Amino acid sequence: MLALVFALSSGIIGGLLVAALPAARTRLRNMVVLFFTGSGMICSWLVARQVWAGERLRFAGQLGGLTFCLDPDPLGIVFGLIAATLWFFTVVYSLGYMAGKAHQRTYYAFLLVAFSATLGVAFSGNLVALYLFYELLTLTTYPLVIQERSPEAMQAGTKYLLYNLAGAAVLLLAIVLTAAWGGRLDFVGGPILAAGLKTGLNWLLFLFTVGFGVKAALLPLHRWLPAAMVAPTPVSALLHAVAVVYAGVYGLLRVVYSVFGTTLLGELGFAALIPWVAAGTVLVGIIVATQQDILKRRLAYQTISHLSYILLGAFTLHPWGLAGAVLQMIGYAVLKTAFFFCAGIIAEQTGVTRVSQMGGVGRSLPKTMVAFAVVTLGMIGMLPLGTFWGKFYLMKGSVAGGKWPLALVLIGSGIINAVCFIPVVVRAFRDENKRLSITERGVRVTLMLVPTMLLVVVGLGMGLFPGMVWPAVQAVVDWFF
Amino acid sequence: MTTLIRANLPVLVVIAPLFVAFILPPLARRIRLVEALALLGAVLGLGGAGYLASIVLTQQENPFIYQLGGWPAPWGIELVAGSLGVFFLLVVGVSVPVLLFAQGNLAAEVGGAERVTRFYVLYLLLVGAMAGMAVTNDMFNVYVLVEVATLSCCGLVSARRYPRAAEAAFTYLILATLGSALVLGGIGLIYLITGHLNMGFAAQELSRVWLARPHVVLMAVSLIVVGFGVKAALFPLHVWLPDAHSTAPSPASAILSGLAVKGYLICLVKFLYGVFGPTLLQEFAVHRILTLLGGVGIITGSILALTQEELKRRLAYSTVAQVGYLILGFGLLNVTGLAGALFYLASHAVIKATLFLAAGAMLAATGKRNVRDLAGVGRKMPITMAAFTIGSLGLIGLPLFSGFIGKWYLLLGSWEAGLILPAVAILAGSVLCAAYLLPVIRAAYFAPAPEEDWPDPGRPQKLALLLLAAAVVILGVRPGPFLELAQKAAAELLAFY
Amino acid sequence: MSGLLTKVLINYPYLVAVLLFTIGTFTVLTHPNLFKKLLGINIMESAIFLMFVASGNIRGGVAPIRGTTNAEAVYINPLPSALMLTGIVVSVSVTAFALALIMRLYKAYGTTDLRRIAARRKEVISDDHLDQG
Amino acid sequence: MMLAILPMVPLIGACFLCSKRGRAINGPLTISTLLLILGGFGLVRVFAGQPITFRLPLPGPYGPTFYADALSVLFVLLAVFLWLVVALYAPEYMKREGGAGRFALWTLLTLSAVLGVFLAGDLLTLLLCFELMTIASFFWVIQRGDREAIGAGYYYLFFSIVGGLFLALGIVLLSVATGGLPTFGNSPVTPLYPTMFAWSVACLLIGFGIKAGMVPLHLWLPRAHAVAPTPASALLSGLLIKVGAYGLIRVGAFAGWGQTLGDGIRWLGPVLAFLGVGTMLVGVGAALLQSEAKRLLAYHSVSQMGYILLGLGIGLELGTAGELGLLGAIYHLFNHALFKAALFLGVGVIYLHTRETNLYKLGGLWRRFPVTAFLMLLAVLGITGAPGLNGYASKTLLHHALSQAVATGIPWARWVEPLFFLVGVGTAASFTKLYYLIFLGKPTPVKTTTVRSTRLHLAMVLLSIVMVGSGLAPALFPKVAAVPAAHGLGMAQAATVLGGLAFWNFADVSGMFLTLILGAIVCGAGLKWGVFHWQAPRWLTLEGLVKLFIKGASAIGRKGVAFYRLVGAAVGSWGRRLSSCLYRAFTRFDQSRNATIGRIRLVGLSADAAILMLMLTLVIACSVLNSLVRMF
Repeated sequence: MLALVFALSSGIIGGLLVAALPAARTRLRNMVVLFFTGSGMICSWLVARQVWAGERLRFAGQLGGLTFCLDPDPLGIVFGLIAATLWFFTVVYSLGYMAGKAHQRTYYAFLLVAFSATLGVAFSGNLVALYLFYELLTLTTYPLVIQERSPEAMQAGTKYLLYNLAGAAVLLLAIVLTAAWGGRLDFVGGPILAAGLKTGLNWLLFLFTVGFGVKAALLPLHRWLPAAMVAPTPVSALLHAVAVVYAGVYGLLRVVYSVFGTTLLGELGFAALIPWVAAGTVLVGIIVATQQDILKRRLAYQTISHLSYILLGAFTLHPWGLAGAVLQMIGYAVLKTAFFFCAGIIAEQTGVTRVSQMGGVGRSLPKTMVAFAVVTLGMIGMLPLGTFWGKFYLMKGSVAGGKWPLALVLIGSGIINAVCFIPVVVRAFRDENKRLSITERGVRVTLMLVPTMLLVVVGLGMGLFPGMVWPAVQAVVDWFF
Repeated sequence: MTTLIRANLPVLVVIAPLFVAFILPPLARRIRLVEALALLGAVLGLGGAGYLASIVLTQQENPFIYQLGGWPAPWGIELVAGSLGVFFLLVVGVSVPVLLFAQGNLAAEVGGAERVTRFYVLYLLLVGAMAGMAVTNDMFNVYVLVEVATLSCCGLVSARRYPRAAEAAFTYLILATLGSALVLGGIGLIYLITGHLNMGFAAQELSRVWLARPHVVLMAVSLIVVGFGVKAALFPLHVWLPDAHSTAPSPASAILSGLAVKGYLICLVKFLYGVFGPTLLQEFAVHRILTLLGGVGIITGSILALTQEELKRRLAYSTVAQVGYLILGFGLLNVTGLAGALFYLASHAVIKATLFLAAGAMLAATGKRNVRDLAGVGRKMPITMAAFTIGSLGLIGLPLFSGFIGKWYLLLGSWEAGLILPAVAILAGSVLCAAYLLPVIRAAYFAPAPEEDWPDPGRPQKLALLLLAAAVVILGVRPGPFLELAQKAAAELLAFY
Repeated sequence: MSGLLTKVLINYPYLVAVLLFTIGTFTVLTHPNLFKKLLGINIMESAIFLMFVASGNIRGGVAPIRGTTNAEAVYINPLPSALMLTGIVVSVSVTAFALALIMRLYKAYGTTDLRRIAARRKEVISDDHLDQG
Repeated sequence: MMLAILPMVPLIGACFLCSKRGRAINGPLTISTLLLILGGFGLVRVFAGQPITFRLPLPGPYGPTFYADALSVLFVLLAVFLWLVVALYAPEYMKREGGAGRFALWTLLTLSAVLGVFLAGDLLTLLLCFELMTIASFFWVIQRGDREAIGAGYYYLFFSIVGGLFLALGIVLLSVATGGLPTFGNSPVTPLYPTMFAWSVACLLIGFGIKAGMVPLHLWLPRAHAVAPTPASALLSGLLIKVGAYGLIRVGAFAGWGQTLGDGIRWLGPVLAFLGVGTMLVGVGAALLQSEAKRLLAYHSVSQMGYILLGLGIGLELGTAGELGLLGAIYHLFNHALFKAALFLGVGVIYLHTRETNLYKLGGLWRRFPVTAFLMLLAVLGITGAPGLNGYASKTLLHHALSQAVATGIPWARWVEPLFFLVGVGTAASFTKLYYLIFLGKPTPVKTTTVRSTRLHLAMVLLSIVMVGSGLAPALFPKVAAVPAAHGLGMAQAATVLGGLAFWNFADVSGMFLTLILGAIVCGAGLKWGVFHWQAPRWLTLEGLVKLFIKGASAIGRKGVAFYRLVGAAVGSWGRRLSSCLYRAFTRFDQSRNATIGRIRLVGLSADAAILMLMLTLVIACSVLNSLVRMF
């Protein structure tokens, strides 16, 4: 219990502490940031261990007549651990990336507070808490999006806020309806709406899909995501490829398994439609990505595509689909973060932000580009990388769930991924003569490179040894089926 | 002594501010004393309200009926402190922090020390009238109190020596008097067919006679809705509000937007539910009109707020939008919706007071009216801006802040009423609210600050801001008696439905 | 037909009240002059007072003063009249306050015509930025 | 344990190579020798019919399984042998080409992956190693680093990735269809859902077919094999495409060798056979038209894979009597690896001396390179199926299988037989052309450089020894290796069937000679009339069609993206326009305070009041209407 409380509060405490420190005390601030993210991560792992051991850590309170409770279950644990662990990596990377940049104090303060918000989303035990942290996450990440303070960044930030707040508004309506129909909002004790079929449930599902779909960048609601790429790379890496967007995805997983339940969803017409929307998003996202020249935008559209993998898996309503979704969550998070990290290193070291300028990067930054290449393979879904297992189980789930064309969509997406990123890698290694000047070396570069490499190694390890994460996946599947 | 106070509590609550208001003018020279006395008057009122609330909440006496002069009901005038009354009496407590805030640089705001006393007198009159509206059970008393409130509001609006303020006050006065005339007409019609001015008796009589003279009743309903609508800035009748609320001195804006408008709304609720009754409303489809007007008001008010450059005007339009929520809730005709609207009323009173006071503090420190010019103010005036931020988040309806709970029950209510469009309007209003308030916060925190030095306001003002901000959070996390009272009041108002 | 006419004729005070109310409203709406607007308001209020007072009247009734009439006499209802006294007081105070405001506006703009005020609003505001007037 | 260690050995070697200390010694040579010894001693016992399995005891959904039966070990030994040969050959060659260190590294990594593929005990492990092999060998293809190499590399990589993805899909379907992923060695499987099983087999067929160069999925092959450095080409053509065939044999095992195929997948045999015939024809036809030696060889790889596919197809179709097909296929796999490697190496020698691979620019070189010419002659004879060399043996076996199919009364087999003969003629013709143009014919003025070719020749001699040995004793290899492999796959009768077969009968030998002679005639005629210079129009070639398709697809994709952008921009601009409209409307509403109704001018406040009155009227009208409606 203490671990849970501390895991949640470490971000906020750290954030306030950072905000209180004078802006000039960089070293002290870095220590504080590292300490609090680290301790948050450790506490999350402790929480995870307790939950896997079968303990229930319920922490309920009142929020104006509504129960507000934290009650991590295996699914939340998976999301929480992804966030907490990657947060630590990102913070280390940030220490390198942000060194010498403006507005560092704001950056770290909000990064830490957003950490708490994300863990809150992960560990929330009912819809009210989920909604609270979901909103909080939007607001605390806004300053990170506009970190550059350029007009472009400001515009992107506004877009980000409006999309997400509008989504949250729709979500609120959905939650209210759930409360009215289901009579309770807690996740424990089976699906909330399991009682029976009602006429408005399709609409309710629609509202939930729109509400969470904004953050999960489901197709017509995705436009904030590429725009938000003006943020510093660590933010793009963690928040817009993993934490924030995963909050949406996680929400939808909750909707499927904790609000509606698979039996009920199986009878809803709209639920049968969503996998196809997700499939469309998978394809359109990656096809649009192939046409982007700015590397980060390309990654962003690819994010859109890959997030829908998870949704697709969730809506197969099959245990294997769920396992695939969870595996994809884990594997993709690790690799995508590394992917962005690579892009960040390239941009910082050589100033190259466009695919068309990539020639010669491979010669100048061999380690980074090797990491990039490995991650590319993972994005395609090739075997020695962790993402393969996600894809594998997703396909398995969709075939077993009777929706075999979805498996073909996943295959097609893999092929287009290859078309999208392999030329980048090849181009980077090709121009032998061109050698870009590297701006600097030293500690800063090491700080950026080490987390990247570690993540790639983790991705490889997951591919070769999926048993590494399997207990977590197993726990989720057992929890819901 | 204690028993005396307890026995006369409803009237004391009303009398205390009024009494202080009357003894202030001779003391005009001694500003300190005036300030202290004014605060005392408001605090006494609040204290009485708290005591009353505790009596009512613990069911020692609910409703607490007080017969003025000892005359029993149909002939005498009654004060009834039921759940609704006590609830609004507590909301009137917002006047205390606003008064505290006023103690800072009111003289500069209203243009001269000699006007300060006048301001306090008007202020306390307004507070007294509000308290009176909360507890009165007599229709003609309502009219008188409304007029008192209107006049003091106009006085407060015109407190600045500034021609636009006078213009706004005149506009307000004309329209408000028009409204009062309509209300009086409505009361007259009710009296005509029922022969009673006491709300309870009139209601009983009405339920018997309305079938015989439906058109008269209809006329009365229309007159009263429109009359109070004008005063409470119900959507298309809001035209006076932006000018009046944005040109008034900041504490006055806070109390006008936060409280005065709510007083009229409480009167409207009393008439609609206490006199006509839900059945009649449904018969005439008034509730649908209210919901419609509320919804349109939310959207239009919010968009209008979005188009404003001037911060106080933006807040004033936001009030129009928020009144829309309340009206919408009144029209839902179910306990949840009505309770939500009432709670939202309290929440908005606190939030809007916070916002206006913070805006006033910023205006006083920077002299800048427009949102765009307030760049960087967040770093220079941290406490003010923190209060503003909390208020904004509350108004947007984030959980942890009071607005969320109100919206939650309103949404539930609209679901119970089987209506989806009000829910959509409520949520669209939230998003639009974010769209017009967050740019202020963005400019304040994330835009480069100019060189000038803008200090935070003085200690009482800071205290007031912090109190109000704390109230926003406390109402959001532990709404306790407020929510309970709102729910009880709603249940009582809809008891026979 | 004649029944309706009779009904209308009997209730003439109400008719007059409605007429007065309309006149008042029309005046408020159409006259740009602030004084005339105020007068319109007053007329409106008078209409309401008339309605109230008329409602208390009973044909052939006498003033309800104890001791001057016999017990069986029909009293008129004194309550509306008493209430209207309060109403008139309120109305007077409103008028007074409005007049004060008109004075201030006249001082600032040099006119009581709303159209001209609207025209001059800009220059006057540019004179005094905030409330130093 | 042994099984898991074997693939690791090259990996360790690669690490050693990376750490700079290994530069002095020939890493691949050492490693492959080591492996040959290790594998030889460690794995030979499986030929006795005792497969070895090993499962890494990992928790979770996947623990790699390793499995070695006679088939795997056959391939493992073949692979290691070829690597040994190439390792002998490569240093000299790569010295000229540049990038020897890189090449050695990728060679080792590929070896590791290839061993993994052959020793894998389940499809997932196989897929893992398959992907690794793709990645490692990709670097062979782009070794040269120029435009053409990169282009070919793309082709190679994309096709392989697609293949890998289809394999994954096939595995998924298989695991769903059978309710758990079947391992090798306990085949055939009994599917729960026959249709899904059929689909899974189809996916696996596509996946392995891409690797095997099966028409129409062969497009990557000629390009990739032609641009890779010659030692790499030898391995690519000699061994890597065999991985596809190996996979197909394993898939066949799931369907069931030696028994009638179950419902739903009865099509597998004929389809494989048709694809095989198509592959043979397309490969040989395209090979005839090539002027570039390595491309010609590469197309022949396609064509020879066709033989193997045909053999597999017949084997499956004949079911219980399909031993000959399977044996022929395995035997041909083995032989093709040998002679194709030898051919590539020979062409490499010529290239090393002359820097030229265009046939028409070479000629009369036998005088200058007699040893090479002799060794090449052996290889050419081998591939054309001249009696006395290894090609003859396996082709005869396949031919017998075909005849058996005809005899059994399988309708399509009758049509296949003449085609089989035709392809034989084509093969003979194109190799006559190759040999004639390089070694015979008019000497052309080609500059030659002196290269120490002892090691190069040694490598070729090694291959030739095996080839000749196998050719002279044609029944030896099947008896020693292929029959146990077939046994392991479930063909219990293989030994008996093989025993009843005479390789040296008159009909076969004369048929082969006829083929060779006809081939030579065709070649002569072709050279005389310049038929070989014919360039097929783009739309006729598969490659052209595929390019057109890709162009079309990418054009559609671009159009789609343009449409997406258009929609996005339109929505954006409409949104902006709408919002600015709203903004203007609302600001006007905020300020407008004058209005006229008829002749009455409303100023300022009056306009507001008018709105108010209108409102009142509205409310009243509404209510009256409402109550009227209620009354009536």
